Amino acid sequence: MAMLEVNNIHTYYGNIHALKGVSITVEEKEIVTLIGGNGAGKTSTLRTISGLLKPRLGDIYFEGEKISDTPAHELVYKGITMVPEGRGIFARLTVFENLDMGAYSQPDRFTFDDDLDRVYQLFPRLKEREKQVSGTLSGGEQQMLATARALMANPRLLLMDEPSMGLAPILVESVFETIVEINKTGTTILLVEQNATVALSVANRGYVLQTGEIVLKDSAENLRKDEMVQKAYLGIE
Amino acid sequence: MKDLIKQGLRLGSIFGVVIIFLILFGLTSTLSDILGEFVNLESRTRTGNPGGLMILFALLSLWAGSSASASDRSNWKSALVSGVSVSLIIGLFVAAFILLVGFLDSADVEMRDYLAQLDHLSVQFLLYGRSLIAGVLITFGIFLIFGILGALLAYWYEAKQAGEVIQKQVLVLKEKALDSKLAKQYKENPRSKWIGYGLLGLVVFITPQFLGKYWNYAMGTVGIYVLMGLGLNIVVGLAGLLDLGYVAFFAIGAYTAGLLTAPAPLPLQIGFWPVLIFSIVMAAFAGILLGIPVLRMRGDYLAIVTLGFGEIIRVLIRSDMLAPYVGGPQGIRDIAGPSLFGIAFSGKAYLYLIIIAILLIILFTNYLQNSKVGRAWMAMREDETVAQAMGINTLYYKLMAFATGAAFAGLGGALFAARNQYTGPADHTLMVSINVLSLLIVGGMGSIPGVIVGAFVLKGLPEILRELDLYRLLVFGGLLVFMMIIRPEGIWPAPRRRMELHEGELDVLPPEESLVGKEG
Amino acid sequence: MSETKPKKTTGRVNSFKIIQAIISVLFLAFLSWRLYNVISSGVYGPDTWVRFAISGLIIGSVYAVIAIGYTLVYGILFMINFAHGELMMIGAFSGYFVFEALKSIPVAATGMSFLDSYQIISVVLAFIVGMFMAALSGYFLEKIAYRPLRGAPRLIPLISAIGASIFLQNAAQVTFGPQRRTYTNPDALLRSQGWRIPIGGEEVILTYTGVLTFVLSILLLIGLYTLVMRTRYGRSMRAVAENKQTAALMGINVDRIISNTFIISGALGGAAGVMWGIHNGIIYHFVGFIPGIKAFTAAVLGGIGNIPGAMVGGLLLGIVESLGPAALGIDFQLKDVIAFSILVLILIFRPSGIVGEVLTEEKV
Amino acid sequence: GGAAKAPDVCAENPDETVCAVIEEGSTIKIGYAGPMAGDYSAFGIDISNAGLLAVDDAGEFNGFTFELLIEDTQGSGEGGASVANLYVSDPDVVAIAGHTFSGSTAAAIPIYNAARLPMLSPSATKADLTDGPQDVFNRIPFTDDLQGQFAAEYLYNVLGVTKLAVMHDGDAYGKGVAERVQEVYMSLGGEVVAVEAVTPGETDYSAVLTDIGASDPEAIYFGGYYPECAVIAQGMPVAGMEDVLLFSDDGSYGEAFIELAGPHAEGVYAATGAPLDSAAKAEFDAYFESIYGDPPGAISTFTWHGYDIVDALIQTIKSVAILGDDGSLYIPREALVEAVNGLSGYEGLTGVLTCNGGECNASGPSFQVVQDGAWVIP
Amino acid sequence: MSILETRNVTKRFGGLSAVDNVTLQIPEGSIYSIIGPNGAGKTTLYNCITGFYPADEGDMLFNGKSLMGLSPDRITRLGISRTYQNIRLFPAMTALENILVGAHPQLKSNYVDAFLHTPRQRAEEKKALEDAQDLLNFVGLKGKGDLFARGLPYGEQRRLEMARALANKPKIILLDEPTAGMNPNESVTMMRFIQSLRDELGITILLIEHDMKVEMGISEFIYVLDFGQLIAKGTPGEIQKNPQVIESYLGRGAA
Ligand SMILES: Nc1ncnc2c1ncn2[C@@H]1O[C@H](COP(=O)(O)OP(=O)(O)OP(=O)(O)O)[C@@H](O)[C@H]1O
Ligand SMILES: Nc1ncnc2c1ncn2[C@@H]1O[C@H](COP(=O)(O)OP(=O)(O)OP(=O)(O)O)[C@@H](O)[C@H]1O
Ligand SMILES: [Mg+2]
Ligand SMILES: [Mg+2]
Repeated sequence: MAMLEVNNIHTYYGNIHALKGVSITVEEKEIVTLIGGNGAGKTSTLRTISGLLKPRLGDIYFEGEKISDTPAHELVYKGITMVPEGRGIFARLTVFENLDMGAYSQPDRFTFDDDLDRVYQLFPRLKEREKQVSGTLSGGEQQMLATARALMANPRLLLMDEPSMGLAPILVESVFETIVEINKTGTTILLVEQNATVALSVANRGYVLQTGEIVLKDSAENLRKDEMVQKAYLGIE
Repeated sequence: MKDLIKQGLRLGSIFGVVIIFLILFGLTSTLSDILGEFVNLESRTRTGNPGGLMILFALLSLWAGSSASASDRSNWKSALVSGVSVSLIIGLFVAAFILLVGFLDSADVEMRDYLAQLDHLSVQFLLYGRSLIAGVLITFGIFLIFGILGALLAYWYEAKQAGEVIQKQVLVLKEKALDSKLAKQYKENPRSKWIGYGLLGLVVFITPQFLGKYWNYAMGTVGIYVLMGLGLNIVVGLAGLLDLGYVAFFAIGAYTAGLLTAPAPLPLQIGFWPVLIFSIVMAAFAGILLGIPVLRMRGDYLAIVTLGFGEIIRVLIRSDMLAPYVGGPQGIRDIAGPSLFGIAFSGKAYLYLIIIAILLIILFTNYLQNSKVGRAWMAMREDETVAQAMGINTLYYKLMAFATGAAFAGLGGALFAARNQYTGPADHTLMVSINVLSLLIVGGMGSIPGVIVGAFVLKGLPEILRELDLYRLLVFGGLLVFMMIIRPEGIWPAPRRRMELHEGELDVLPPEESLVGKEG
Repeated sequence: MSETKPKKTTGRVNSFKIIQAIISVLFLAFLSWRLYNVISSGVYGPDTWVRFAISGLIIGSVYAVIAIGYTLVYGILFMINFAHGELMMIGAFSGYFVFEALKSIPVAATGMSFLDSYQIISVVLAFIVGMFMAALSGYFLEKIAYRPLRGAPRLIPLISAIGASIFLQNAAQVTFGPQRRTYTNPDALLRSQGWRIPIGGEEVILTYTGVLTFVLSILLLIGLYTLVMRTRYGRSMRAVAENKQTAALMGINVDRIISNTFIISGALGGAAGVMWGIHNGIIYHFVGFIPGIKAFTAAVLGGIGNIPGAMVGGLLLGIVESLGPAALGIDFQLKDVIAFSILVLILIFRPSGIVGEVLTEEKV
Repeated sequence: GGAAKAPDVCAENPDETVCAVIEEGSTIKIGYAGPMAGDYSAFGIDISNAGLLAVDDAGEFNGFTFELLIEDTQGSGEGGASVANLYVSDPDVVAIAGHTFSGSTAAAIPIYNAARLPMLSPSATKADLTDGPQDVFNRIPFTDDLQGQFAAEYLYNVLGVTKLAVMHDGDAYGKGVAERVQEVYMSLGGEVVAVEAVTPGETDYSAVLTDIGASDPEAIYFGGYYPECAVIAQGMPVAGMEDVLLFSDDGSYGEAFIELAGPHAEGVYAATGAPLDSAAKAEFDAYFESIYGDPPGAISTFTWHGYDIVDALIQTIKSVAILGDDGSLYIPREALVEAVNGLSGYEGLTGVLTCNGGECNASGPSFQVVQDGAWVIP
Repeated sequence: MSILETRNVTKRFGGLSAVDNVTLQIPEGSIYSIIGPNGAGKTTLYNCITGFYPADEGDMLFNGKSLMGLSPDRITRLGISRTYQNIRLFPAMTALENILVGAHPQLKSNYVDAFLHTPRQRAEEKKALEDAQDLLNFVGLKGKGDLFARGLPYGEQRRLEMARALANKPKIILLDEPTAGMNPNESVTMMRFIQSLRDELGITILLIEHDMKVEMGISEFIYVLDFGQLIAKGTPGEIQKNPQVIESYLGRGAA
């Protein structure tokens, strides 16, 4: 049984039909990437999975349990966490307080300290800035914070929405290194990226989304070789 | 099944509590009188009509029963279950309450010292003039029988028709029409537009002929609030500046007109027309004067400062300090009304004067709205920082919005004072600001017809609600909340606002809110 | 108009700043001149000044407690809960009924009423019931009048709040009657009884009710500050305030937090109501309106959305109201004029209130 | 004298603006206008409650019954004008019992004057209301000027107060009385040491009382209504004025004041237009209490006035109205105005009323003091 | 001669120097770029130039005239337009209205004209509408003028933002990460478009980018910021080889 199963979901913004029957499966311990142009519906897909949007049609199953009607905050307790597009840090809270919020769903104070150590090891920069109000961090630091915060919830499935957006090349590299590292510790990752080249280099499998529909799915390897993908998303002509 | 019962219990307790509150408010007496009169039942007690009360309870339980069965009307059994559970609970709630007050009453407890509507007479009324046990049992019986009846009737009605699907389709079509409506705005056929306007104008000009004195007066008040609404629409609706002290400019207009035309306290007695202009200028000037120090503040800071300004003006005009110059709490009497060629405007003629003023203001508002000024205001409302980066001198445009809004209010104030031939501090309370703001939003912000409809609702409705007497403001407050919940975009919204409020509302948690639009 | 000629090098902004500065300086000069006159004329003895200060601090502390209710709700929903003053009124009435009920229960052992026999318990009971009823009302207020409007532009819940305020005022009027009522305090808290402190040859009364009010307010403020700034629960409230969607992604139940905020804010309003009743004695259906507006002003003065700000704002407003007219030799009738003028003045120099964050410039 | 001419007028001039025609089956309407909701609703509710009893007592008249319409003015000028227009446009309204509050009355007078509706107010006391180019306004309470003068004389001559602080609530009524007190008191040779106004509706006046206390008055005169007066009475000891006398007007008189001020009510003086005890009053009091639960005077001091104005209007209407052959009742409006203006020797609960230039109660106020929790004549 | 010049500009936030002593010169008709790690102070520098933040030290010259102390609206009216790192359109206004707002400084009619709807105002308004329509077509949003800005897809919003900036008829336009959130393919299209602005309209361009392909593809000269300071400048070729830039910004993989 797949860890996450998205069955033919249709999601709307009022009368805008954003997702027109998207189906995705993610197996445990995988990195799966969703690529697609602007407005293809990548973010909408992630938001629907994470419970921020409700599909009007279709179901979502997480570890065999139907979750398409579960509100977002309860999904966190089930093990799904999202790093939202644009980072969504709490700008007026300090770095530490942001991380504490990440651990909101974790009842145990002891594991909190361990978890904190773990993410500080992953992002030493954040430890330096522990007391800084996070709104004044630079873009890259904010991205680290958002990722670290999500890890504080010990997710089993991590949804990441464009973690490399607006980052300097050197940081893009390190973000993807981190993603691989997180995945190695046993976290399943569903990754949305514009930077398809890099995304496909770390992912096991991928889906291509176009105007709210899945047009292609394959292993990352094959997708990278796909002519259409190369032309439309990798900028290779 | 369990869900049905649970839902029934929930709904039943809501209805039960509401009915108990109706009794506590004494609304049961009023409503029973109205109902009793409606079916010609003779009133038997001073506090209400017992027969009417039975009808009231019966109607309420019908309603409760039918809405309880709404969740599942697939078969008559489930309707019955919902009906029974809901009516049992309501019956228990209300009967227990009446039993309690009946008991207290028979123990000679003076309830009305604490609860104004409960005394021996009203308890007798609640018991239909019968004994405690009989009265309570009747009440319980009514709720039980009619609650179940309501549920079954609803099931029966639904079984007969299956029109739901069609309804949904209509909804979708309506939404689709929305976008194109705005698109049409630029290309609309001017001829048909003018014909429409012409017809409307004709109606507007004929109606006063058929209104009595009272409605002419009431409509005049509505008209003056339309003027103010149009002014505040510029400040709040277009420029996005929340002004809670709008009454200040209304007061300045009214007092300027009053002081310059009345014999006392200042013996000036200048004629109406020049003073009207002067009132507008004074109000606009006050708008600028207030604007200079405060317009750099954002959002709610501006709101509280303007609220303060309104209060300052009100406190000042009733203060001892200024009493010798502005009349103090007694206000100004014998304000001169306008006259033209020796004929004084009064009654109908005055209403026409107000209508002409409204039409002029609508014209100007339209011009402004569709010019670079209007766009600058809107841009400021949406994102002030970026608006400034577009080369818009935001302070200048804010001042202009403030001054224009103030000028309209000043016009309203002058017309108001001259019509009543009296003005005093009690005419310029915070409630005026609140009413104008509310009419704007109830009507539909940013839309001129909305302002007019809003003024009718806000100032006309309380006049209509006079029937309800003591409960006028109670019902008014409740309706305001109800209105916002069922139709937040207002009765007649601008297409722009309508789409703002309806797009994305269905499935999404809200993004961060801003004052008038969605983005910060 | 003027904006089309970009010749002058000093922008319009600067001329506005200059005008503002001139206005402020003139105003300050006027204030100091009046103050100097009053003090040098010696109308008021030291005891009088102390009396002014005491009365200002007490009323200010109540404003502060009410103001926090505004600030909490504002901080989380960015809406002005116009009906907050009515929650205070509900608290005041609840406390009144508790006292009346306890007064009517005789206690055989002491031969007095429950109220006078167990005074501390009675007062605590009044506060508990007052806070509970107001909190309950706050909860339902949010559920009925505001929650359906969560996504709407902010003016819409504001109007709904105004409607709710009008409704609650009039509901209280028809239910409890239009007449005013007096709190019958237990004996130990008789109004106008207190410690007599000799100052400048006169005795100044520091009333028991006043001290109770002040101390309780400060305790509530400290408790609340700790809750919001120092606990994880408080952090989650702030997180919801900043971004509801992301907060939900952290596992925070946004609806619950908002409900709880209204409950806390209502309880504070209720406490303020009971304090008001005990200290000032007279309550009626309209009793919440003026303090509500004042407290809202206080919240803005301090920097809305900010708890210490509400505290400072409340106390300052109380003091300005009681000391201002005397210090400036102006009629007391004009105290609101003074209070609002000072509000404007302070906001000109500190546009986000006294304690409000000084975000030098908005991030672009 | 107008009644004699009435049939001709109505026959010649069937216009409803000249002659009210009450058709069979309708009621003869009298309009009451006052604050029914909001801050000062206590007055409107109390007065109209008493008025309703007068209508009950009136019974049938030639097969017609009377009806008291009650409308809310919120006490404001705008509300007053609005209600006035409402009544004016109802042809069955023949007389106005009201308005309550001077501001609302001032705004309404010109409207009634134009429509020729006689007014008899229970409580609008501002002195100059009876002036001006109108002849429809009458009232039964004594004017603010009269009350102020009596109070000042009482304070100076009877109580021997030499240093007086004057306070009022900033509203037309309270301020009018207070200013008159100040004027007369100073002309008598007294010293007014402080004048301050308070904001009505507030329940804490400690600061302003401290200010007053600093000027060491022997007595405070307060012009306004009982709620504010009670707050002042409560606040005086804390402001260091335990021994200072508090003296107020008839807006403060009544049981409600004692209830509100509790022990602090002791020794407070107030003026009252409440009638002297009489058999009729005792009977009315008992009846009123049995219906409404509170005794008259508990909610406002104008309960008896409320009864009297409605009753006096009913009596006057009866004296003017003529039953036509068609079964309708004809009431010539001008004659009714004259009849109300000429009301004379009417024996009501508030005393014997005789209208003269709009003033129907020539007698001045009496003063009472609270002793042992009750108002007594000192 | 340089159209825009900053001289030793410094901007501090508390103790942090977000922009530290930066001197740049942008010649007329060129495409210049600023790059640097996150938090280097690039956006802050833009904010100083456009008047959102008052610079603490230094001077900024536009065509030789100082911009110091001018308000943002005044600076815009001189002919400097910009776009934002996070798109900031007027969401509840239509695309066309957004552009018309951008054209605000071009319209000479005043408040009274607007109030009275004078012929002069009407004529101007008509012209402005036509111009806006042209611009809309130019950026490839033909036919979408009546749609609300918030309803447009991301890429179109970016373009609309550019059209709005162009409506001011600017002499120089400051772009802040115009290709952020675009896939490589879309980025190339955007790059072409930016080039056409300079080539067809003759507008000078200053660009902030993290996408090296774009950066290296179109810019003629690059300034590199780190910790607020200028650490390098040169042609794309030079910059790519600069070890300091590789160390702090590009990373070894990119070289
Ligand atoms: N809040 C919203 N209201 C209305 N429409 C929206 C909203 N958010 C997204 N859309 C629309 O839904 C569609 C899918 O958007 P989505 O954000 O999921 O795309 P995406 O693939 O994440 O694109 P991007 O790469 O730009 O992030 C687009 O057409 C977009 O315009
Ligand atoms: N208003 C502000 N208050 C405090 N610090 C600020 C403010 N604006 C920016 N900063 C700080 O200044 C530094 C420079 O920020 P800036 O936004 O200019 O970076 P940037 O170069 O544009 O980075 P990025 O590529 O991530 O957008 C950062 O450390 C940032 O935290
Ligand atoms: Mg996206
Ligand atoms: Mg940046």
